[in-house]
Amino acid sequence: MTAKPKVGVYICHCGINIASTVDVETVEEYAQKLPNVKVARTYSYMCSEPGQVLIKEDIKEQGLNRIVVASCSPRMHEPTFRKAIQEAGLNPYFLEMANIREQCSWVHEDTGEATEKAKKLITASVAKVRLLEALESKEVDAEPAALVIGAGIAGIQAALDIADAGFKTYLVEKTPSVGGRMAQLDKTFPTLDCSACILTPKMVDCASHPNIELLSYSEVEEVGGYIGNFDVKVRKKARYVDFDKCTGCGDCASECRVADRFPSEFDQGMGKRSAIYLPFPQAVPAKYTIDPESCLYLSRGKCGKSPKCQEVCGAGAINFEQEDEFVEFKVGAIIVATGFDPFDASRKPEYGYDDYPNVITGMEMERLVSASGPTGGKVLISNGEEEIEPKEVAFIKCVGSRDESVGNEYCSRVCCMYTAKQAHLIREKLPDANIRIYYMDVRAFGKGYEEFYDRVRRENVRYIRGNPSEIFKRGNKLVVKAEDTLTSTPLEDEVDMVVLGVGLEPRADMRKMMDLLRLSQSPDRFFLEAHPKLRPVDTATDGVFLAGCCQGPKDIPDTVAQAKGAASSALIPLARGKVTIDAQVAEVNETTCRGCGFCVEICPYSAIEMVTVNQFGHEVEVARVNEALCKGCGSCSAACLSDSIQPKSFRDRQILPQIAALGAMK
Amino acid sequence: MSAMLLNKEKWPDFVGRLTGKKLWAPQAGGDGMRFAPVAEGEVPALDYGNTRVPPKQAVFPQTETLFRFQVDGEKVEEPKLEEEAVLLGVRPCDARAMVIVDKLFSWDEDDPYYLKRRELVTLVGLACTEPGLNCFCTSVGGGPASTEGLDLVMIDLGENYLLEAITEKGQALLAETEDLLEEAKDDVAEQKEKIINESEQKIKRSVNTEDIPGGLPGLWEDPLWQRVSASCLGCGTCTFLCPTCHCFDIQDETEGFDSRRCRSWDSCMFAEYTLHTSGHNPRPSRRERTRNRINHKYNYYVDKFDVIACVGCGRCINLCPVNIDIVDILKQVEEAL
Amino acid sequence: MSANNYEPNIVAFLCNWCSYAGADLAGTSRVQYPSNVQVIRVMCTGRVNPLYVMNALQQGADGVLVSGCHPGDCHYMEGNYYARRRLGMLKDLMEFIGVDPRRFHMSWVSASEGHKWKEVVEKTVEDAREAGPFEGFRRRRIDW
Amino acid sequence: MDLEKLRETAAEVAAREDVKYLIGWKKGTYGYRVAPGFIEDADGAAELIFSPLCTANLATYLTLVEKLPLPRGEEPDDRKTALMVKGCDSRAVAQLLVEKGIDRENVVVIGCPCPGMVDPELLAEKYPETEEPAEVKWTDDGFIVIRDGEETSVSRDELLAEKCRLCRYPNPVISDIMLGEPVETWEPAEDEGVNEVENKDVDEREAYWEEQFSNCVRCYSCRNVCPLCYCQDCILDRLNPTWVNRSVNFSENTAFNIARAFHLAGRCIECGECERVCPANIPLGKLNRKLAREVRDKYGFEPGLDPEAEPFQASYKPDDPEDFIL
Repeated sequence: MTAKPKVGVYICHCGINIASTVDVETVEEYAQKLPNVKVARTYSYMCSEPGQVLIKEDIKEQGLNRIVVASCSPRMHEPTFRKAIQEAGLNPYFLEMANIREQCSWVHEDTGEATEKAKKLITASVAKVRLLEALESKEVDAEPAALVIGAGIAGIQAALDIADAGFKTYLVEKTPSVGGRMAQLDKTFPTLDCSACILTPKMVDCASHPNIELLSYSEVEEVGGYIGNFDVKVRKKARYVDFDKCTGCGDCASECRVADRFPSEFDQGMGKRSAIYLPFPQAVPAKYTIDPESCLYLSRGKCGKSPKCQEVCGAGAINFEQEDEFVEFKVGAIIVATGFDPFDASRKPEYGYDDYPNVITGMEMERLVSASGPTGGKVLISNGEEEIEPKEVAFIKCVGSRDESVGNEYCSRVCCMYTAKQAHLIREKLPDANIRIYYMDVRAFGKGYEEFYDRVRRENVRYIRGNPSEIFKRGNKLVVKAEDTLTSTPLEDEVDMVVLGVGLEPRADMRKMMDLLRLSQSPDRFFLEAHPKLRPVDTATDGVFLAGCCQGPKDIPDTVAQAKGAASSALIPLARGKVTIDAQVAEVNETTCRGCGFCVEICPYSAIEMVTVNQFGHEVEVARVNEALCKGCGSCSAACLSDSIQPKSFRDRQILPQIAALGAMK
Repeated sequence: MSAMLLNKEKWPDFVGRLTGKKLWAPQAGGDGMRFAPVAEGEVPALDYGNTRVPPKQAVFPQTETLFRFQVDGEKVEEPKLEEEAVLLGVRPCDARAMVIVDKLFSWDEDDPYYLKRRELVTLVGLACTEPGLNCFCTSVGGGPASTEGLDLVMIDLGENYLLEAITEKGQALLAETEDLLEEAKDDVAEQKEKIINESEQKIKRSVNTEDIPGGLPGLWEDPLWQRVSASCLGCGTCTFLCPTCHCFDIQDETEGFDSRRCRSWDSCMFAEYTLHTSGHNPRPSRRERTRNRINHKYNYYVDKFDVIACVGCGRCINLCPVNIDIVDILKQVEEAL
Repeated sequence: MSANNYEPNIVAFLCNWCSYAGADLAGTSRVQYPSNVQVIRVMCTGRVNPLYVMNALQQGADGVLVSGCHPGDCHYMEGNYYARRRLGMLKDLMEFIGVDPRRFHMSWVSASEGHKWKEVVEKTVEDAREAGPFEGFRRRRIDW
Repeated sequence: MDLEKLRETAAEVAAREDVKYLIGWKKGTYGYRVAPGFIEDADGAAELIFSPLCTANLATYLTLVEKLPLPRGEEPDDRKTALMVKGCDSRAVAQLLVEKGIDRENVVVIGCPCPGMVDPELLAEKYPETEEPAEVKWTDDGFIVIRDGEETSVSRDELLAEKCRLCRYPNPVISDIMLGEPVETWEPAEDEGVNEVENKDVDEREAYWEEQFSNCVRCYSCRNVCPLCYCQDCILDRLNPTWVNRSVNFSENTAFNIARAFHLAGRCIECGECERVCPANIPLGKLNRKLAREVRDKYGFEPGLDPEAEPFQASYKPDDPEDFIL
C-alpha cells in the first residue's frame, strides 16, 4: 500500500436527471464526512469539460489519489472519467463509479429513499476505491485481417470497405453464392432501381478483390481468442464440384437425371432447379454445386449407369469423393452479417397460406415480378386450369410483425414500403387490376418514402385500414374478411390473389453464432448491440461487430450504412496494429496457491496453466495466468479455496469492504 | 468461623443468597462444556468431573474488547469493569492455574483488564473426590483439595459440604450466608483428611517432574520432539482448553465505521502464531511448536516465575484428537535426560 | 423492530454484461421499483464467491440477490453455470443451518429485461420483508 | 483381519528404500485411545494394529507435513509415504489425487477392508475407559471389548459409529496393497441425524445451530484433521481480507463453520473426523453429510471415488438443478 488514500467524491446532478430526485447537497455533505474523503463536490454535468476540469484540478491541488464519481452507469462513462483522471496524473484504475442515475434517481420517485440509496452507493464506492490498485494495461499486436460472416449486401459492403482499406478479409457465406436476400429482390424502393443491377457489380467485386478471400458454401465452426487475435476455423462444405475446374457452363444441370425437379431456394420454391445447380444466373462464384440430398448418386449411391453430370462435364469437375475441408486463420476483428429469415406465413393459419396457392408472400411476389423469376416477370396465378393474370389483388401488411400472437412485437420496417413498391409494379404490369392494401399503419419514414407512398396511392391503389381476420375460399375466389376501421364497415372482399406482407425474423440458426461469438439477443431476439444508441454496431464481445438485419430489421440504405459503420469499427484495431489488453485480469498468489488446478478447469479461455516453481528447495505446482488470454471474469477466483487467484479491481479485499459498507448502513 | 457445614438441601438457598453478583457455574447441558453465567433461579449442580473449557474464561475471556472507537474519529470508549463475580465449583487445579497466570499478567506491565477481573471475582472451589482418568495434579505441586487461589473451598462430606474460607473474600461470603451454615464439629477434620487421602489415591497418573525444568534445555535437538509431534494436527485444543495457557492476539475488528480493538486467545500450536510478516517462521513446524509448548510450561515459566505452568488437570490429554499425551511426553523427556 | 415497519437491506451482486445492463435499462426506461436493493457490480456471476452471501448477511444485509445472464448467454460462456452450482449448494447449506430461504435469491436477468429486473427486485424485497430483520448470525453490536 | 499379516506387510513396506515412512495405527497411551504411528523401519511395524478403534483418517498426514525451507543445495526427501487406509480414508486419497494435493507415485496405499468402527464416545460412556490401554476386536456380529483383562461382547448395533452405519464404501476404492478380502458391504442406514435437522422448521434449525456454534472454541481441529483441508494458508486465518474475525462469538463461529462446510461441498468423503475431534461436540458431520447428500441426489456426484474425476466445484452440467432461481 502506497500513500494514505485521499478520496474525492464528485456527485453529478446530470441536469435534473439526478438532482430532481436525489438531494445532491445532502449527499455531498454526507460524503464529506466519510472516512478518507478529502473533497466532495456536486456539479451539474460531471462528464462535461468543466466537470472534468473540476476533478483534475482537485487531483492536482488537493493531492487526491482516489476518485469516486457518482453519476450515471459505469457502463456509460467509466472510460470518460478514467481518461480524465489519467490526464491529471492518476492511474486510471483509481476510479470507482456510483451509479446514482440508472439505478437510483431514474428508478425511485421518493427523494428521501433515492437520497439514502445514493449515500449507500457512494459509501460502498468509497470503501472500495480506497483499496483499488494501480494497473497498467498492456498492448498486443493485432492480426491485420478481418472475418465477415454472411455475404448479403451487409457482408459484401463491409468486406469491400475493409479490403479497400488494404486489409485481408475473409468473407464466409453459407450458401453457394454471395448476394443474400437483396439478390432475390426485383426493384428497390423508393427509387425503383433494379436490385440485381446495383448489387451484381459488388458481388463480382468481392469475388475478384485481391484482399478478399471468399469462402462460399462455408460455415464458421470455431472462434477462439480475443480482439486482435481471433482464431477462426471454417468448414468448406463439399460442393462435389472441383471449384477450379468448373467453368460454370451449366451442361451438368440441364443433363441432370433429375433436372428441374427441386424447388429453387432462390426462387422461393416457385421455380425449379436440378440436383446440380447454380442458385441463380448471376451467382458469384459462378460455380456449380451438387445438393447431396437431391442428387441420386449421393443420396442413393446410384444414378443410372453413371452420373449424367459426370458424363457431360467437359472440364471433369465433378468429384463425388470430395469431402468437407477446414481452413484455419487468424483475424483481428469479426463482422457478423448473417441477415434474417422472412416470417413463415404458415404461422398465421387464418390467412390460408398453406391451403391456397394464390396466397403468396412478399418474397414470392418479388420473384414473380422479377424478369429473372420463374414466370419471366409476368404476374400470373392459376385458376385451377390455366395461368391467368389476376384481376383483384390484395396485400396484407404486418404479417408476423407487430403481432404478439406470434411473439413479434416489433415493426419489420420494410413491409410498408415493399408492399407499396409491389403494388406499383403490379400496377405497371396490370393496369386494370384492382389493388388494395390492408394496413394497420403506414410507416414511410425514409428518404423519399412518403413521396413514393403518395405516388402509389395516386396510382389507384386503395389503402384499407384494417387487419383482415381471415381468408377463405368462395368458388374460385379468395375472400378477405376484414373491417374497414375508418368507416367501421365489415368487409368480405373477393379477390384473385393475396400477397402477405411478411415481416423479418431473426435467423433460426442464430444460436450457433451466439455460442461461437458470445453474443446476446435483445428482446426481439435479434443480436444485441453494445448500446442501443451510441454503440449500435458493437457487441459485448470486443472486436465483434454487427451489420445488417441480424441486428434488427432494416432497409437496404440502413443496412449499407451499418455495414460501413461496422467496417470502420473493425478497421480500428487493424489499422492501429495493436489492441489494448484489459488490465483487469486475474493474478495468482503463488505462495498460497495449493496447486489444485480448479482454476485451470474452470477458465473458459484456457488462460491459466499449471507451472512448476521452486519454493525454498521444493518443486511445487502453482497456477499462472496468461494475461493476454484472461478476460477478467473472475470465475476462477470464486472456485479457489485458498483465494489465491484474484481478478484485479475485483479482489475479495476490494469487494468485502463494499459489502461491509452496504450492510452497516441499515 | 473458617470451617462451616452446609447441608446439601440448603445448597439452593446458598446459591440464592449470592445476588448482586454475577454467578458462574459449570453449564448444565452441553456436555459440561464450560462455566456459564447462572440464570436467575437456576441452581447449578456440582456433580460434574470438570468443564472442558477451564474457568479462566471468566477472568480472561476468549475474546475481550479492550476499547471501541470510530474509524477516522476521535471517540474512544473503554469498557467498565465493575461487576463482581462468583465462580461456583472451581476445581483446585483451575484455581491454582489462575495464581500461575496472575504472575504473567502482573509481570513487567500490569494487565489492567485481567487484574481487574481477578480482583472482582470470588472463587468458590470444590475439592475433587473423584479425580479423572488423566488427572496428575499431584505430580505438579497441586492436589485434589489444594486451596491455592481459592477464596472458599467446599468439600463434599456426603450429606453436607464442608466450607472453609481461605481468604477475606471467602470469609465475607461465609458471613453473608451464616444463617444457612452450621459450625463444623471436631471430627470433620478427620473426615476431610480421609476423603482427601482417598482422593489422592485415586489419581493414577504421575510423572516425576523434578529434573524436567533443568533438563529440557539440553534436549533441544533431541529426536523425541520429532517423535511426539509427528501426529500433531496443529490444532488449538490443548492450549485453548489449558487453564494456564494465556496467549492472546490483538486485532481491530470493524463493522461499518464502528470498530473495536479486541484480544482473543491465541495458540502457540498454530502456524501463524510465530509467523513473521516476512514469511519467515522461527517455529516452522509442529516439532518446534510442540517443543515450545512443553518448554514454556516446564522450563521458561519455571525459570521466570519459579512455578510449572501446568496444573495436571488432564484436559489436553483427554481432548487431544490424536492421543498426544503430556504425561507420556514428560516421561519420554525424563528417559531422555 | 417488527416485520411490518422495517425496510429490508438487500445486497445484490450483478454481472456486468446482463443483469447490471438490465438494471441500467430499467433506469433508462424509468421503471420504478423499491430502493432497498444495493448493487455491487462484478464482471460475471462466476466471480461471486458464495461466501459473499454469508458475509453480507453477517455484516447486516437482510437479504442477498445474485443475478446474471441466462444459461447459455454468459458473456464468458460458462460463468453463470458455475455460479448456479455453487450458489445452489450454498442455498441448501444456508437453509439447513436455519437461514430463511427467502433471504437469498438468484435470478437470470438479461441486458434487455429491464422489466424483469423490476420484478426480481420486488420479489426479493417482498420476501426479505416477510422474513423480517435478519438477526441470525449477524455480526451484532457486541457487548463488552 | 490378520494382525500378523498386517505387520508383516507393513514391515516389508517400511523397509523399502523408496519409502520414507509408513503411517498406520498403534495402541494409545490409555483407555480406548489409538494413536497414529509413523513407522520408519521394519521393527516399528510390530506396534501397528487395526481394530474397531482405528477411526482416525490418516490421509490427513499426507498434506499436513510441512515443506520446510531447504538449505541451499540440499535435495528434498522425495521418498514415498506409505499409508494405511480404510474405505473412507481411501476416498480421501482418491479426492486428493483429483485435486493434485498429492502425486500418485508419492504414496503407497495399503488398503484395509473395514467392517466398521466403534463410536469411541459411546463406548467410553458404556464401558468407562481404563488407565491401561483397552482393546476392541471384531466378531462375526459385533465387537469384543477387552478392558483390564475382562472381555465383554457387544452387538454391532450398540456400538457401531454413525459414520460407519451410513457407510457405502467400507472397502478401499484405491490401493497398492490390499490386506485381506473385501468385506461384505451393508445397506447404509438412513441418515437420521441429517433428517432430524431437516425436519425442523427454519427457526428451530437456527436455534439448534446457534446452540451448537456457540460452543465452538475455534481450535480449528475440525479443519486441521480434515484430509481435504490442506491449504497452506487457510482463508479463515487471513486478515486481508478478513472473511471471519478472530473474535470467538456466535456470529464469527457460524461464519467459520459455514465456510468450512461449504469449502467441502462436493469434496467431503464423509470420514467423520471433524465431528470426532471436535472438543465442543458440534455435530459437524451433519453439515458435511447434508451437503454430500445434496451433491449426490441433486447433482449425481460422489467425490473420492475416481482419481480422474472432474472436481465438483470446478465443473458444471448444463442441466444442473435451477429450481431455486427466480
